[in-house]
Amino acid sequence: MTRLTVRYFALFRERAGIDQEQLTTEATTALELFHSLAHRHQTDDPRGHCKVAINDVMADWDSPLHDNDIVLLFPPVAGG
Amino acid sequence: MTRLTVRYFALFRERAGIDQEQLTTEATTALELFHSLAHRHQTDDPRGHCKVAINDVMADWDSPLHDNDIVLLFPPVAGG
Amino acid sequence: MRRIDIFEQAIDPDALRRGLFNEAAGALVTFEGWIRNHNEGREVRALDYEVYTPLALSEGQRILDAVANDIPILAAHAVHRSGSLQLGGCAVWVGVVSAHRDEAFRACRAIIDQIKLDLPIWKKEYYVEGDSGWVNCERCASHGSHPGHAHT
Amino acid sequence: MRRIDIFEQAIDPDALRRGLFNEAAGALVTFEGWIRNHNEGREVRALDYEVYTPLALSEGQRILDAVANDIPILAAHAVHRSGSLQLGGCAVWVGVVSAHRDEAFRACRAIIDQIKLDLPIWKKEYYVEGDSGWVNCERCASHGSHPGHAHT
Repeated sequence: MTRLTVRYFALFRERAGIDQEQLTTEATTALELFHSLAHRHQTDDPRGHCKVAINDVMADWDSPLHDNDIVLLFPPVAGG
Repeated sequence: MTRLTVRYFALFRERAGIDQEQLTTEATTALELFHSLAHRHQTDDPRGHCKVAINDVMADWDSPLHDNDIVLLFPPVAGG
Repeated sequence: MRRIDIFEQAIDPDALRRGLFNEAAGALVTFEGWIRNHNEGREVRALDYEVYTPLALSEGQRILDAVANDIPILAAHAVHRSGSLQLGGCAVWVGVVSAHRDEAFRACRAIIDQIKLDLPIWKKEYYVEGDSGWVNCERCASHGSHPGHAHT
Repeated sequence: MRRIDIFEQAIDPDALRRGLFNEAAGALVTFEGWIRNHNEGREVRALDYEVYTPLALSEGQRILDAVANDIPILAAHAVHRSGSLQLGGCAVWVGVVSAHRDEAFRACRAIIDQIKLDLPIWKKEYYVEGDSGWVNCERCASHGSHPGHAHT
């Protein structure tokens, strides 16, 4: 079990109804974590259009998770 | 014989020492005229790097000449 | 100079271009993204930009450094707005100076393309009809519709 | 708007960009050509531009119309200086607005490329060493040296 902080942005934040939460998870990768939080962000496969960052560094969906990580879940970006 | 006005620009004007001249020429094309004025502009083959305009319209070097034409001789351009 | 900023207030393009002056520069190319009155067939009246600034700055700097390593330029500056913008407002400004124009054109284009793909920035459009929606990124649009996209 | 001007006085890029504002526009790309302190290995201190204005305007308009027929843009404006410029001065400005950025980038580049090739404009450089010379066009430079080119 890993203890994390998860932060939701933009559409994900609106759907989750919260900015962030602390949780304990059995997920071992960012992708597993994302799937376990489908009730929050209401999104299936994030790969290709959603991004994840861990501790303010862009990460891959197969990145491992560690205690005290801050995981940022980004819906499709639209700058410019 | 054709009676023309010839105008010299930039480097050609400096070399010719005059802005323009009226002359009567046996040349039948712009290219023939250019070659006949080599003592003014001091340039051999103008094709590819020099331009010619007749009566304020860009022309080809093989354009025919007519009485009262105003022929503009342009050394290599360098705008921008 | 290779610099990216996130501005909460209006972008001043003239001040930004003057900040890029360099005696060795022969070319300045700038890109400005403006809020236009339509997007994907909807009439737009305003926008909100949400920016996660710490990563927008670090990703932006990475983009500028990568482009400057690839293309010989003298300086580049990119600025993106956060917060509310009205029609006609300047959402993003990119300026590049170089000795010759080819490099400035290529680098400016590469920077704005990467900014749009990589920076953690989200755009919520407010439509004339009264509803609103989060805008998908360009890469995602090429995937067609997906579950993460809905007008709300 | 598709417009070309020859200015005898300083170009004001900020006024020009504001003149291109359009509610349907999402992208503005501008190019500025600045007098840089070196050219082909020589240190430059100033420049004179000689322009044959009647043909510069008609050829410029032909270029703008051709580009706008080829690339869907909303407006384009090009301005070239005549007369004396100092280091850092703005010699030429081109601005293009379009709904999306690709068109503005491509059209702006095409316009400045054609301006440099086709407009009857000549540039005399004054060097730090005290001499001066007429600058060849880019197309001609690719022919190597020719009898019409000499530093005077």
